[in-house]
Amino acid sequence: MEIGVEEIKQWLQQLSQTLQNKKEYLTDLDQAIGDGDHGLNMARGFKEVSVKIENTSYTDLGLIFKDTGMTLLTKVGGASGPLYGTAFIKCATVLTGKVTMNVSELTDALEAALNGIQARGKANLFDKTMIDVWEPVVSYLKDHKDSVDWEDVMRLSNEKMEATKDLEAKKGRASYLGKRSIGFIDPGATSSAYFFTELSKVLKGVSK
Amino acid sequence: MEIGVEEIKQWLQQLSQTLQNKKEYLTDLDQAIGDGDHGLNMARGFKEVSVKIENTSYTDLGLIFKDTGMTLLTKVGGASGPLYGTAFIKCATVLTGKVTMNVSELTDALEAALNGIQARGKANLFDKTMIDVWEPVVSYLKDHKDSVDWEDVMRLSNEKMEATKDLEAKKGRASYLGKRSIGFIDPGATSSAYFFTELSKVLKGVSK
Amino acid sequence: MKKLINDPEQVVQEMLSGFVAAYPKLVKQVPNTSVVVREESPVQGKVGLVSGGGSGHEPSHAGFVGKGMLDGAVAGEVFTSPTPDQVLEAIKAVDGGKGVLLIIKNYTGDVLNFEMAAELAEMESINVAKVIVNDDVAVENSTYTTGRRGIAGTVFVHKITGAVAETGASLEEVEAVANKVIQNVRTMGMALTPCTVPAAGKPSFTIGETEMEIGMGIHGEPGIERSEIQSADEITEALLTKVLDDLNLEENSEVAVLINGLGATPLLELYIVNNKVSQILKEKNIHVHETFIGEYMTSIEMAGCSISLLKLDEQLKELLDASANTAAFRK
Amino acid sequence: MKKLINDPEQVVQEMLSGFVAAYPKLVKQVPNTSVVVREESPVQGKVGLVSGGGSGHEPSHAGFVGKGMLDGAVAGEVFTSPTPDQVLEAIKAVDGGKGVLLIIKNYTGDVLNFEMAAELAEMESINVAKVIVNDDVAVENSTYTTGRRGIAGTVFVHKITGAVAETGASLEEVEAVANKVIQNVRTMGMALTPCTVPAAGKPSFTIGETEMEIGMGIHGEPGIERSEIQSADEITEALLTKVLDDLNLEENSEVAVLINGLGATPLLELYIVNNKVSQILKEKNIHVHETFIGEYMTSIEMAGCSISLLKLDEQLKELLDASANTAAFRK
Ligand SMILES: Nc1ncnc2c1ncn2[C@@H]1O[C@H](COP(=O)(O)OP(=O)(O)O)[C@@H](O)[C@H]1O
Ligand SMILES: Nc1ncnc2c1ncn2[C@@H]1O[C@H](COP(=O)(O)OP(=O)(O)O)[C@@H](O)[C@H]1O
Ligand SMILES: [Mg+2]
Ligand SMILES: [Mg+2]
Ligand SMILES: [Mg+2]
Ligand SMILES: [Mg+2]
Repeated sequence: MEIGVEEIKQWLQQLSQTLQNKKEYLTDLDQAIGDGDHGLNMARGFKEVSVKIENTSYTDLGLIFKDTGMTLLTKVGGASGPLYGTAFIKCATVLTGKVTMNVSELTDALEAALNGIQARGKANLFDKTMIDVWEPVVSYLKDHKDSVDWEDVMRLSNEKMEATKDLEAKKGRASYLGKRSIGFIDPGATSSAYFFTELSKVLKGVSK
Repeated sequence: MEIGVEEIKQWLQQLSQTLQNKKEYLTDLDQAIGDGDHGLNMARGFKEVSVKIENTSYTDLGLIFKDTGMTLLTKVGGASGPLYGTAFIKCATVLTGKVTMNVSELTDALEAALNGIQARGKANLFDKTMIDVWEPVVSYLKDHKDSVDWEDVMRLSNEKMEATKDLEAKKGRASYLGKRSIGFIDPGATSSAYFFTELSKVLKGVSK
Repeated sequence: MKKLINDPEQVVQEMLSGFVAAYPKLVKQVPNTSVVVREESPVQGKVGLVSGGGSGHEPSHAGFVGKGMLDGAVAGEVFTSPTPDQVLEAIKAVDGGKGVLLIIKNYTGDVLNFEMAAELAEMESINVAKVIVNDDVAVENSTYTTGRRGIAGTVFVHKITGAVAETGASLEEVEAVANKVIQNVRTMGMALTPCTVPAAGKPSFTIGETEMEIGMGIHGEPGIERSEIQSADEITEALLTKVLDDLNLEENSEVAVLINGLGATPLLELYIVNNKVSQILKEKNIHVHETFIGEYMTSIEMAGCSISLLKLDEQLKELLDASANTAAFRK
Repeated sequence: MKKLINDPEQVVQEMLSGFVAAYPKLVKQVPNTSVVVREESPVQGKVGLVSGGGSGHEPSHAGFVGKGMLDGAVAGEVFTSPTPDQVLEAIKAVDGGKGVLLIIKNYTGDVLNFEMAAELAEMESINVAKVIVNDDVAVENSTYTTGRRGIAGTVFVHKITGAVAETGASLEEVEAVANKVIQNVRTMGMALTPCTVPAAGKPSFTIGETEMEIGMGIHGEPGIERSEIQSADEITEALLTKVLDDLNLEENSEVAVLINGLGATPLLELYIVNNKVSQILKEKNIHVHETFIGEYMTSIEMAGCSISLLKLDEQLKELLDASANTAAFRK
């Protein structure tokens, strides 16, 4: 399976579309345990990404990831801006110079992204952040490099997103609520689930 | 008919009671076209009056009116404080030295009060103020010195109070509303109607 | 009614105590009164300035007591003019031998109570003069009615009159400057929400989610007109136009601008209002000498604002620029 | 949602334009950014101070830009930390050769974005130091969590750090003073009502007519606890006790007090709060050097307040008393 710029563009456009559609829902989630801007932040950032990549033709995978990362970094703000921005930029450093990649290379990129998020945000598993989706998904990809079932990835990211509901937040704004954060799904975990779900939707259609 | 300190005390106590009971209603009237304090102002002032006269024994009618006027002047504030305060003080100047009075003397006192209110507030008839009750009631008393029907006084003060509803305010806070002041009863006219109604209730019981 | 208060009957006294406790270097309370005066009162050889009115307009009026502005402020119950005896206490506490000027906002209650106090003071041989502020262009002016209200523009009267009094000017001179400011200041306000007098316990009026009141005073009374809410730019243009029409400014005039919040309006919104104000004035070639934005004359917790313009000449400019040191106004 | 705004997406830019238009003698905007800096920036030979964060906290942070306080303020979207490129613009605009100190409130977003900006600035050979304010005692402090938030006490950091920077102190010295303030300031807040992010269009939470949130931040997030509303005295005592417990003040300590409104709280209520604060401190023999009451760090149009205490020594007192000239803080 070879993944090229077209697939990445398609993924990012679908992800952007989903984030526009879910803007209010993500904001509702963030109002419950945060400051109510996650939907606005993600929608604003990915709208810019969408315009940027729409109007640029790429031959280098590294460049489309870098542009996306830089756009998020300069347009999103909040906690999610530097974290998603870093994620894409870290992917870019792994993918730079590549016209296409296979699942194994994609996994390396996503692992670098996860490490970047963790280095910046210092969150651990079960701190009720986007890490709670990223970590298990990247683990799965590492374990199944040759046999990834994208339906499984979707299911997994969704499950792990749902599972943040029972956690007490230790990082990010929700941590200020202490035990009151329990019972609500984490907004960043939710946008991360969209990230992997839209990626899976695109990649499962790619013929081997 | 001789009216003494006992009757005046009874009247002021009943008036005070009525104003405590109507505090919210007067405030509602004042919220519609003013600043919503008339009920609070009158209730506060007459509560003090009630305590003051309860604990003082008077032989001079002038003194009970003066104490009432000074108490209102220093405890009510707003437009109604100086106006009612002036009214009672003007009565006092007419009644000073008297142990009892007849209806004619009372009428003289109330006329002096009305003139005092007008000198201070410069309102004319139909400006939608307490004058709209005071003026016709004092006229009636002047016309019927020997034959006052206190039921008529009650009816009249009530009618004239009601009639302020159709007027556009020219004086006081309600004047700022212009035509929007039409359709609401004037709060000061209402407290003035209580003034005359409670007075009538007491005096109609006084044997000739 | 959601308020940070204790007993609704005690709000004024507790508020004054809390205020005086906060600014002991600036002010003191005349014992057993609702009067706040400058810490060093009476200032000898200076005309004393007294203002006041009902409470609920904080920081007015005690917030403007201090060097370069007021000598004394009298607080009535919420939205209720203070009584003559209280005003008299203020007059006596600030009289430094040069007489006292009363700065009164044009409300029947304020005028009557301050007038009676002035009469009482004259009986005690204190020289008293009065000026009546009526800057609100929402209300038609007429000799047959109460006339225009005094609202936020009053703050300019306090500032400039305070500055001239500080120079040692006579009572007549100080009164003349106060009247000059009054003649040159205009204000118009609006509101998005009502306010609640603590002792009344319920809002002054009800208003729909998409409605606003235009021509708002500062006592929770309804405005002169209710309409559908508009954009900040449209509202600003409407208010400012009314003010400009009445002030008759020539091109190249100089003005001071006051964008006043009514109590619950975020500064964020007031800055947005000023964005449009400054654009319009620039287009009209009216020069802004200084802009003041914030809460100066409030209506308890009302959401809304007023826009005031003061036309300046060299004298007024210099007096506006003079130093002042009060809790709510520092220069 | 009732607001004096135009397009919800434009509130930050319009607010900044309106702000800069109001105070042209104090500040200027770095073109095409959401950065406001001192009019005379960069000030040569002085450490530059940059703070900022999401918008919605007005007058923070642009309101504190000026002589004696901040050199630059960066505004993000409402409640959203500004992006690193914007912070970098501020750093570059205020660097006068002695380095730049970033005053960051402890939120993941603020910390990450300012940190990245610092990294970018270092790449451009600008010497950058950072301090992180975490005055909110509502939140338990722990190395395993994000830790305490930075809220209204930050204003003391701006004031005092600004004063020491004005003396020509080195970046290390300025940083040390900033950290000293941070170690000595504590805050606790509460709210009666939520607030509405303009672009979200609905309140941050719902709350009953008789309920309040205790342990409130400044971003419309729920507090740490919801309870039945109490009297101002009870609420004040609860907040102040938490602050005092954490600050460990001995008798005869000197403090500065900040009673901060969250946006829609009338000054009348804040004065009532201070009435109780001053009583409690007097009982405990804690001396109040100065009290500040008003809106310093708001949460759009939230009704509520916070109480901050800053423990003072001679150095901090002198720096607190030093002159400052900004839109929202003048000494
Ligand atoms: N330290 C962290 N590490 C990883 N993710 C984090 C961290 N802090 C916050 N997040 C994620 O960011 C999300 C919030 O993003 P957003 O609302 O856009 O920013 P902010 O919290 O600054 O308002 C949270 O739901 C959480 O998933
Ligand atoms: N100039 C005036 N002459 C006579 N009565 C007046 C005048 N102005 C106001 N009033 C009366 O005072 C009443 C309002 O009193 P109140 O609410 O206690 O004072 P305020 O208007 O100062 O809040 C009005 O309803 C009106 O009857
Ligand atoms: Mg958020
Ligand atoms: Mg009234
Ligand atoms: Mg009143
Ligand atoms: Mg945010």
